[in-house]
Amino acid sequence: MDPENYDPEGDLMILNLGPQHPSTHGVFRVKLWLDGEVCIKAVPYPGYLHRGVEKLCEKLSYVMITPIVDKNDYVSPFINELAINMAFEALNAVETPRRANYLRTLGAEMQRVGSHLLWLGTFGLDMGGALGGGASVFMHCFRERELILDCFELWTGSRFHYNTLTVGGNRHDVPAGFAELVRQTYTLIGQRADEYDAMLVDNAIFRARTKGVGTVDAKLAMELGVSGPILRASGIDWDLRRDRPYAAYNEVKLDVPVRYEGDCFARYEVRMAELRESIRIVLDLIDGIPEGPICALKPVKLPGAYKGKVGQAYAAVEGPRGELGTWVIADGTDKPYRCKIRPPSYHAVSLIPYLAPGNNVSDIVVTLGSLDPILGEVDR
Amino acid sequence: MAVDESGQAFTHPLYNVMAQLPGVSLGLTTADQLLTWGASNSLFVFPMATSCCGIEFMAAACGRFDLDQMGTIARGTPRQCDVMVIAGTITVKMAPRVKKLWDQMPEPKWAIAMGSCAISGDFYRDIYSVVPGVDTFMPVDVYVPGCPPNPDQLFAGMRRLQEKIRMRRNGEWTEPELRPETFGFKSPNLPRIGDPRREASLDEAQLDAVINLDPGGGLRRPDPKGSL
Amino acid sequence: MSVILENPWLLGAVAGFVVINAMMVTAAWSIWFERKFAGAMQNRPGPTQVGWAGLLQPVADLLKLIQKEDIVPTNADRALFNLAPPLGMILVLAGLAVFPWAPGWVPADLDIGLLFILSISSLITIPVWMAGWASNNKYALLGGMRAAAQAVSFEVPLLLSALVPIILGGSLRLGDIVAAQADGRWFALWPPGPGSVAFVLFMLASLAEANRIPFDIPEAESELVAGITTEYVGMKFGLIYLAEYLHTAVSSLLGATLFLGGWDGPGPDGIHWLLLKSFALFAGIFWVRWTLLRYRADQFMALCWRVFVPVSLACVAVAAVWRVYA
Amino acid sequence: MTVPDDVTRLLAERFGLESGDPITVSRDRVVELGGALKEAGFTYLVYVACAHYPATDAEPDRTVAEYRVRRLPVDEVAFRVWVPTGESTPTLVPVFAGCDWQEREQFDLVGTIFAGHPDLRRIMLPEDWEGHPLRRDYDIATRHHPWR
Repeated sequence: MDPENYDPEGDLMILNLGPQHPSTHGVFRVKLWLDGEVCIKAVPYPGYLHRGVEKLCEKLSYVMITPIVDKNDYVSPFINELAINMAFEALNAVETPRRANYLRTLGAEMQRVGSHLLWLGTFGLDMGGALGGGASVFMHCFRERELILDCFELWTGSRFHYNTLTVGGNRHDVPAGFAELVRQTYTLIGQRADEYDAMLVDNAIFRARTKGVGTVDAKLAMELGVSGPILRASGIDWDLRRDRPYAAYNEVKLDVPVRYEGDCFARYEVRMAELRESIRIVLDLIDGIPEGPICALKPVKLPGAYKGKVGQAYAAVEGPRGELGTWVIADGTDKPYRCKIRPPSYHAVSLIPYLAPGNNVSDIVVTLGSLDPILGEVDR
Repeated sequence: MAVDESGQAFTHPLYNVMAQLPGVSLGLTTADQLLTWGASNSLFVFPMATSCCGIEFMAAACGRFDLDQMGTIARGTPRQCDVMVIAGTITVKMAPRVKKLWDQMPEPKWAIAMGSCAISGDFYRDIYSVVPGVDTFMPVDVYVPGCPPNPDQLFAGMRRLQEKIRMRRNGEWTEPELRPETFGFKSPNLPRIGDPRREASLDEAQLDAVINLDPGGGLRRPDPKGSL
Repeated sequence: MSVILENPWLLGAVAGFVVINAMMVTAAWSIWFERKFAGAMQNRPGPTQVGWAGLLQPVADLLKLIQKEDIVPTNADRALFNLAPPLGMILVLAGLAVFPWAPGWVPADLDIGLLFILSISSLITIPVWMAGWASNNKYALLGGMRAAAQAVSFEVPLLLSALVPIILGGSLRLGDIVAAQADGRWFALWPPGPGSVAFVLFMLASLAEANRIPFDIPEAESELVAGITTEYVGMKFGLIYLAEYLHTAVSSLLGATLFLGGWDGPGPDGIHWLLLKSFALFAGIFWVRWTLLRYRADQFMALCWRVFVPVSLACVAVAAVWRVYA
Repeated sequence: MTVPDDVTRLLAERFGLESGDPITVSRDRVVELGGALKEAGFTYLVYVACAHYPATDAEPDRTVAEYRVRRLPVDEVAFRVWVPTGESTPTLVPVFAGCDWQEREQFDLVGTIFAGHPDLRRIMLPEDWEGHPLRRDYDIATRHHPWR
């Protein structure tokens, strides 16, 4: 339906959801044409956090880029670092040591748990409001997330924005006592995940708000390039970690959860199953990390000392939100010629014009929350 | 560089009469202190959370730290807030919105620039689309440096703000906030609010951009000749 | 003393003063209580810094709110915008006039006390809608419209479930209804069935009337920013907020009076029992609030018309049969 | 990432192109190639990315637009078109709906013009922005009155 030619039994109302709105997960603006409270048309306007990261990547040398991409998807910085460094390694055909691969896998899975916890909290906030049950879900999720941040702080020295990966391997080795801390933390989170399920899945209101809401068609999702939990909730059994293993994923047992409904509830189920799966992987990995060096290259003293080869490469990892890829063109200098980051959230957000029409404002908020967009990554 | 405010002193006739009555000044002082105590202990926050620092702000509001301890809760509407915490990078596209939300907040209001992006733009400061620090278009009371600052650093910033409110209300001179400059900060050299080098045309242009934010969105420039 | 007791005007004034002030103070500190309560549920301490255990937090909030600049949006309907918060407060407080606090302690002992309270509490929709309409804000307008739709729908189960104690007690006077429940024969417990179901329905419908989670869609923070209060500043916002708490308090008082026997209880009867019961209901409402998520507008409208109304009608029928034959 | 055999055959028989990573295709056949790949099962659009190459002695000022599509689970094909500055390349929105936002973004940042795109507006930068920031000749610290 075209808002211009819509039968005006009354006027349509234009509602600007955002850019500063409690539940747009950052600075995201959707312009809604409303008939009563039912949306007729939705036009998203991203770009309120466009920080020119890709331009900045062209101006910085390879080893200086890692802390920049930390800030893209600020909920899972480790996986950002992994994605961009894998692209540089593919470009230069650098083989990372086995221990580094294991540590990268471990860090990525630890980070995925934290990211999904934050998603669950904000999803609850979208449905329950800041002054209600949603806030309780949010606070409890953040309680566990703090424990994860503690683990990372012990490992890398920073709560987030670690700057711990580099071309060829890792910067920081895990400290003594790390394995015990991680084991305790993730065992605890595994128990708490059951409590969240008890609080949400057994709740009639949660089911009523999410079942049948925001159904994503798998064919459309693939054309739009939507990936990750959203695609898996629509019945496409595809996971980069299993289908194109990177780091140490070919040595890790991995079950990929799939749901077929494609609605918000299916996305919730997929994410919770992934959360449990990641916890299991972390607990499996933490004792079996092989000994050895953590970086294949000698650390460079000058940022410009590291020169890339000529060529282009694309490397992708499975982030918490889907396929996080980097396409890089190199011209032989110490800086990339062009560095395109393929953010999963940008593709997910492009679903909004298809999902919003016919729903009312409450459902649009829930749908947006279930897509889990991170605006730093959408706008870059 | 103390400002001479004697010409702007508050001289209400009724106040002058009342001030001479015995005991009134004592009562007024007490009432004033009470109001100051209230204002500094109930700071509702408008979270202008755009990026990473917004996550740390959320962490500060949550269990381990809990901003509610000092009576601070976050509200979604600028009308009911006293402090705007600018947590994250502000881009050229977002800046008019931030300014508008800041203008919508009722006085007395304060602003905290949380994180180096909000303070100076951090390493994005040279980027074409990033505003090099929010103090180029709005006043900032407290700077909380860090990338992102830990939640306890935000708490320290809130304490600093409380102290500042008390000192200002009591008429004590507070040092102007030192802007944490990053090393070798050269460009872009945009004059800050309160900088004498700042041109009036810049203010005018920023005001224009805020008022003409969304054409057709029901906003219009107030008619200078029209009545309220 | 006797002068006051003999003069109805003076008696009304004194009683009103006492009741209103007591309720306002209670409402203010119930906000502190709710913050501590929410903190306990969420693994955080809640207010701790302002006064002992944060007890002075409501005072600080109040002092801050009265200092704020008063903003009326440019294109707002000025008169309605300014009228809505005090009107809401007045209407909530007016309902308190007919409460039987203890045997003989009734500020205004109306024959139709229950009818008065219910009609007054349904009027509260009007200031809420006024606030939404006059703000000239789209979020507020949506909130106001939601509030109107919600209140009109939930009036029906509220009134029907309130019919049960009327039928069982045989009077519209609140004092008589309480007296009919003397000696532990509370309507929520006896006769088994209609009373207890009607009690649950009454409390749920009251939640909807007072815009509480899970029915708080007029002020849905995650969707409508702050709903009807989006444009309200300072003490006007404070009044709306306080009126909401007072409305919740009145609802729990009414629930305790109609279904839980009011001042009746083991040992000496008196106001302490009423306060204890209504406080328990009040805390229960908070518990619900900080546990549940929010329904969508059409979903709980369906809940109202498909579940609440038929069930409350059945309760009325069973109560009537009980009344005639038992 | 090697190109699968059926795509190599398809390219040789129908288009007379060499396979490679990426495949270079002329502007007038890019829509046809996209459609053929979609029929061959490449329904997943990974990304559309452009890069700017300033004028050299041999080549004029131009941009390259690279499309990457995927047949789940593993097969991947990337094909690219060269677009001289000032000219346009046909859009792939009719083939892949996801090209809508992707091409808009690349138009906004790099300045490649996609002819026939339904909604070719700026998406990241304000509507009144001048220039395309990811071009090599664009200064990173371009002033934008009044906010910087």
